Amino acid sequence: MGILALVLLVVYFLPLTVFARHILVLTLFYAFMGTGWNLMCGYAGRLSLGHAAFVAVGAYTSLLLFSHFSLTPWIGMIAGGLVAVVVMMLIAYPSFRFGLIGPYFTLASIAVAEIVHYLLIYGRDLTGGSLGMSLPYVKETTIINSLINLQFDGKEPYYLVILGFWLVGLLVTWKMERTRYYLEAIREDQDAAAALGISVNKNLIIAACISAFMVAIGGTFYVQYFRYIDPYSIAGFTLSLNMALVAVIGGSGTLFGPTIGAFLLIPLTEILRMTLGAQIPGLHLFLYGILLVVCIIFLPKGIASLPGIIRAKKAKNDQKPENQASKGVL
Amino acid sequence: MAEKILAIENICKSFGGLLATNDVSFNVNKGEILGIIGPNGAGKSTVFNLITGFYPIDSGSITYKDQRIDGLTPDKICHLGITRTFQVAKPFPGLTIADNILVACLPKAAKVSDARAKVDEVLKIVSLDKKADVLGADLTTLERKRLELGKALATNPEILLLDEVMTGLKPKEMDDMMDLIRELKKTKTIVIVEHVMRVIMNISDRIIVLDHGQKIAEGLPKEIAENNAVIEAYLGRGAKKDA
Amino acid sequence: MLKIEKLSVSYGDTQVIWDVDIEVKEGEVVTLLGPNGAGKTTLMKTICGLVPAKSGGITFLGEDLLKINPWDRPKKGVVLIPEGRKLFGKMTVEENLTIAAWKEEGKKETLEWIYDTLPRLAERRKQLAGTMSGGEQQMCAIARGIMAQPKLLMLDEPSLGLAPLIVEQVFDLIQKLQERGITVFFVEQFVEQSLKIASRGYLLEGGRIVLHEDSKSMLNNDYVRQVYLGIA
Amino acid sequence: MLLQIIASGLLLGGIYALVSVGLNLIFGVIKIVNLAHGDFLMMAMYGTFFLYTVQGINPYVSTLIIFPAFVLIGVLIFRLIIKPLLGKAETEVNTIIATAGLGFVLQNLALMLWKSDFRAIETNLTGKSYEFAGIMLSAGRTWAFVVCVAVAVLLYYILMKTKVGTHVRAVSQDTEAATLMGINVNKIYTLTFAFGIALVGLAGVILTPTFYVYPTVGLYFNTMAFIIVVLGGLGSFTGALIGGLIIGLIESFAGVMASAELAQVFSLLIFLIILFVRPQGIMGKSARV
Amino acid sequence: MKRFIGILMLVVFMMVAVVGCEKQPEADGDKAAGDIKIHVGVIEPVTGPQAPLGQAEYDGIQMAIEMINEKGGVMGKYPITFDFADSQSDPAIGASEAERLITSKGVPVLMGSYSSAIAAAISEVAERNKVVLWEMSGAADSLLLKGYEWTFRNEANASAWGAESVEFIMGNDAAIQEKLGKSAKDLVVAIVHEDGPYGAAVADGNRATAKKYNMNVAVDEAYSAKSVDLSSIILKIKSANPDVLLLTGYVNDGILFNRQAKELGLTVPILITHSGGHSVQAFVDGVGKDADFLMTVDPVPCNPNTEGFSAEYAAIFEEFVSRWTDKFGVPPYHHVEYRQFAQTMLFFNEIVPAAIEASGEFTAEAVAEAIRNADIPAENSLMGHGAKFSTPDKPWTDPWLGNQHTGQNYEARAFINQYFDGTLVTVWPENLAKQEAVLFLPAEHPLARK
Repeated sequence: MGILALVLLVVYFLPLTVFARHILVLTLFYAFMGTGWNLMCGYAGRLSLGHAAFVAVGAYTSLLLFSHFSLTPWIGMIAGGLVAVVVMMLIAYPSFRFGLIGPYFTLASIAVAEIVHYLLIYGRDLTGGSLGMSLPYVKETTIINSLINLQFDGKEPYYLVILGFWLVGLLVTWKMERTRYYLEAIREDQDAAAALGISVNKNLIIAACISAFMVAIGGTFYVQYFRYIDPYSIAGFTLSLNMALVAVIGGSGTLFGPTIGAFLLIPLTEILRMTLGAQIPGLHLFLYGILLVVCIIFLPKGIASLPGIIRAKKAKNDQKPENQASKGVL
Repeated sequence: MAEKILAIENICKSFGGLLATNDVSFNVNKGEILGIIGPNGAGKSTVFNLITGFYPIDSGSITYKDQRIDGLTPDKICHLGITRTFQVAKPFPGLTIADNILVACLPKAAKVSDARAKVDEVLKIVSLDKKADVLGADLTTLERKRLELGKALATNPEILLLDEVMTGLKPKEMDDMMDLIRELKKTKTIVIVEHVMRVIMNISDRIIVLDHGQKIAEGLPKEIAENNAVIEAYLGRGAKKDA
Repeated sequence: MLKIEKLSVSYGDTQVIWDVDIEVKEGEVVTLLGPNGAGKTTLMKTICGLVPAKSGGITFLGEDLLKINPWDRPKKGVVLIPEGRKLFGKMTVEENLTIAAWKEEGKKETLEWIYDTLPRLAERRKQLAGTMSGGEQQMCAIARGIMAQPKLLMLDEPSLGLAPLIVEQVFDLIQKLQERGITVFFVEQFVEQSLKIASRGYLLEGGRIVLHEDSKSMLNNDYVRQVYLGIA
Repeated sequence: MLLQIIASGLLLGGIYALVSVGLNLIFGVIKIVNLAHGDFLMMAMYGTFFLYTVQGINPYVSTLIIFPAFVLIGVLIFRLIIKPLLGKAETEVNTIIATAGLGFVLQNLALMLWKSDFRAIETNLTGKSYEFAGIMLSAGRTWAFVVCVAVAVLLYYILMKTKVGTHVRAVSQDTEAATLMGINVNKIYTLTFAFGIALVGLAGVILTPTFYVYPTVGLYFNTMAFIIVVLGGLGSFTGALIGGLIIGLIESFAGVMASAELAQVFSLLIFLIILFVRPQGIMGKSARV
Repeated sequence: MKRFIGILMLVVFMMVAVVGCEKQPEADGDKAAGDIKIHVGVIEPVTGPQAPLGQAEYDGIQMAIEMINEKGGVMGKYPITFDFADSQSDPAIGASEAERLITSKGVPVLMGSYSSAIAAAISEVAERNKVVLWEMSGAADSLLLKGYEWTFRNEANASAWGAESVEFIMGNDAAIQEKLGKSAKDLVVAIVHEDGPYGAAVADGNRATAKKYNMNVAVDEAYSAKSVDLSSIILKIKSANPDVLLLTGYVNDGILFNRQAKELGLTVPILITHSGGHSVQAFVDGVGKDADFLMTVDPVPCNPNTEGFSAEYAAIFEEFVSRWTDKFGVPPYHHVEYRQFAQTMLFFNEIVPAAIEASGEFTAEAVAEAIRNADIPAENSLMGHGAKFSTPDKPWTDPWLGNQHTGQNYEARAFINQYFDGTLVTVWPENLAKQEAVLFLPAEHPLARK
């Protein structure tokens, strides 16, 4: 992880175009979101396709606090995270209590996100309805004020911020080693886990809450970075799906899976849109869809499982005289 | 008289209309091996499920060291010191054997590293040390049994509830297992549900016989072997259970 | 009739069946004994194609069974009544029975025979299979197998979880099958009872056949007596 | 007025039910979540549209073309995408992701082929209604309702009374036992998937005269279809019908009594509550998966 | 783990290589007049739910640029080039693409962007990067209430459309008195709108103006344009039995509303829709003859009397109609394509030349300055109204809601067009009207009150 952070810090100093930096920020953003998603949905195996609800709750909370009370987003994001945790508890507790698993949990999560989406539109007096809200633009002269308001003119500071978030996210996941093991055990066999003294509901709820908290913080970053949110983009199905996609394609239930997925998918979508989006409408998303399907069929455990597969292949090949090169796979 | 560590009093449990456990009472004494026998469907596993909190009891009480434990969740009961194995072994299929054991060590370990340190030791006890990196899903039934026992041991329980751990073992292995259980008896109390008569008669300090959800006999192995009700209900049907 | 040669089976990297040779002749009742985890169920499943073989061969009436799709094997006459019955719980008894009858010819007669032999099932023909008692379910499962008009009927622990009285009925039924001209190959826990109705027995331990004798000698075999009959 | 609200709600429910029947079949038997469900609906609507505008084929007649065509498409999709994913630990997640990808493919294929324009057709039923004791019944929706009931009855008959239907039910309950009984599970899965897709196709055909089509029209039916399937109970077609009708009524009443904007929130909340207290759905018999 | 990190690093560098290699845009520095390169960015949603109209808008923009370039470009000598980006109907992607056009393509001007939500997201980016956003279709008022310096809107804001319809009714007091036997201000009004930013803003205008005249607003309802059923709202309208229905929606819900209204037997004497859904070809295709006699309030006179334009613009209009008809088979008498064409034309024919003449360059600053100083007479704009823009120093306060708009063309107004034989014709105001308005739905219309 240290090496990784170092590499990404080096990238910071490379003379990149603004857009390349923008893609890096987006990539790290999704790597962070995927990591948050992964905690509950990957390790504990409760597939949520409604995590955008928590992103939205976090984003709107910190934005409302900022625009009405000029509260710094740093505190706002904590507040947003806490509100998201409360919302998560409302759904997670009954879900786990009533043992909702499999597609039922997924559908419940979609329903929750839809409800949040509709309520954001309906509460237009507070949230601006479907037009969304803009972040009040504070022109700052000092770095300190920029930092307090988490508003910068260039991309670089955002890059550092999201790099930090992502690192913290990874670190939190990494540090939660015990809980991770518990969650995996619960995913694999709930009864067996309980018999070993693992509190199923407690651990699930911990995972769900941290997960919600993390993506809610991501929501605040989203606000500060795009300076504009609306229910469609922040509580919509696309965002939920994207979080799941980076994690699943990368390898859900692994520490680096979501990051790997984000580093593959996000630049890819951007590049596809950049090169093909203006030519034939729809071609880029068409290809993206095909890629997803192919990826899932051939790497059902995600890209993170690739080294294992290669190793297994190699082990088999080593028994035979010819030794195949395994580098060409990526 | 030995010190009573677990008291089961008048527990009843029914599923739908079927009375799975009907007014069963017995005590477990500290440091003993208590055998529970009975034909298939007699309610042996149900008793385990009730003690460990997987099913709520309909009536009656379960007391462990002066503390009522009926109504507690399985994980809390495990924390108090009662761990069970499952008749149909439940490995975590997606985890390696080492991780399976690690997960079991964790709840009672202060640090993850402590738990990790304990894994090898447990693996050796159940002779799975050579399979540490194999996934739980890829085990044979026999290995699953061993893993099941290993996981239960890893929680370091005071009372160990073993549900048919002998099944599937060869005579030599059975002897080893019996030695192991006798060894465990030095530090733990063991309740064992078993089919293999040779084992149960050899190893148990006391035996309880269940039939159709009711306790029909209780006593020393010798007494049980001579008990008419037991012979009629269980042993006397011409065929003994193989394993 | 059924000939298994040098059969090996593995799950993933773990081999569970090692070079097993078994032969069942037409009209015979053969039992496969062994402790749990020995690979009995796996062997049964392999014969039916639910588990792929790693190496070796299975021929049935001279035909290579491994080349036939699992779902076509019943049509060749090989039918397994699986462990745990696996009835279609949300279907009626009659639906469960008729679903297996892939052949119209003889279907009615077989059904009548079943209802004659097992009057309980006739009474409950319209009841959902999942709501019956364990014994009734087991009878229904065997009956379902018979409906496929098999040449070779395999049973995996038909007595599992049944009350002793029912177990006897099950063994009675197995004997009746033989009278109907069905070859039977079954896995059992009740060693003594099994060997009484079977002509030959195989003992599977740790995925290998360790003993193969006719029933009488097996019953008198010291090892079997000691380990499986609890007679020292 | 009250009767009119009920009537409108029921007709809307009929449409919801019709759209969700195919999903119910696939979800109930193969136990996968097909996120591209609405996109198949969209493809069928385009098919109907072009058959009408280019060939002049009446939408109800084009069922005869769309239905078999969608059976073929269903077989193809199953073979190519679904089957490789089945029977693994990750099946559940991966089928969701794969069908989401398939959704992208279908939407954008439609976009590339037929442009993004809204397309709607006028038939002799469009905008017409039957008046019954002062209650106005939309002609198109009434027929959709009739078709929906007919499909539910027909499906019930097929599943309960025919050999294939029994096989489908057997497979949905226990694939292993079904194989042992000589049922080709793979074939039944293919058949179910194809038939499920074809039923979505049918729904698309029936919807076209009262609706409009554009590449992402399916998105709006997706969530609703899932809600109804779960609400009604897996594999229960009477359940799907009743679920659809309930949601239709809720939306109709909520729309008039409260606000049209909140109508969906109400149905989603009801859905969540049902999910918690009765996960097997209103009519379903099986418990949690 | 090490291998993972290796793979990750590889991917990072792969990505950096692909994206990072793009050249930094050359700064548009001081150049000789001949070197002026007119390069802009165009953002429209051509995929996703908003694609149907987004594509039509893009077509309108392309046609305007094509026509100008055929004449040698801006001022006859500077050909226009543009980079196009697809916002995928998603504000976040719109913002992201705007970012890309600005930073890696170096465009000083962005044009677009279809929906108000996407416009809001893009205007943020424009503001931060100090690039002009020439917004041609995001009509919601709130877009320009934030004091932004770099976003400009030439067309009327959405609430002005809503105000226009009520004013139009008030202006027809005599006819109403005659037909309905009550004065215009005693009419029972139903306001129904989709709940998006644009629908809500139009309804704000409806509501505020109706309130001004003390009208009786019996129904005031929002619905989601995604809805697959509008029967509950139609039943609500039906039971209120209004004299005037002011309807705002998109195409799909517009078609659905029409069909369900017919099915449920809704009738109303006066029906005024506010463009978006009703003033597009797809709507006519969808409802056929039912479109006839519907009035739509649009920010452009869709099929005006060209005597209101200068000779040059009258000719451009004629050419546009014939070209479009040749290319797409139907005339462009609908607001989406026309609006984009007219405003693109205005921008390159009036604004950009002024900028080049004033500062000798095509930069964001020059263009913004030209817009701020613009005073374009109505006859030189195909929009049918003149152009003068408010600025943060001199905001414009709209008379019905009292909001302060910056970057808004305060000369802008809305127009009323009406369908006759499937074609929209401008009926209001009089100087651009081609035909006289038919205020009450005639008996042959299915929604007419008998």
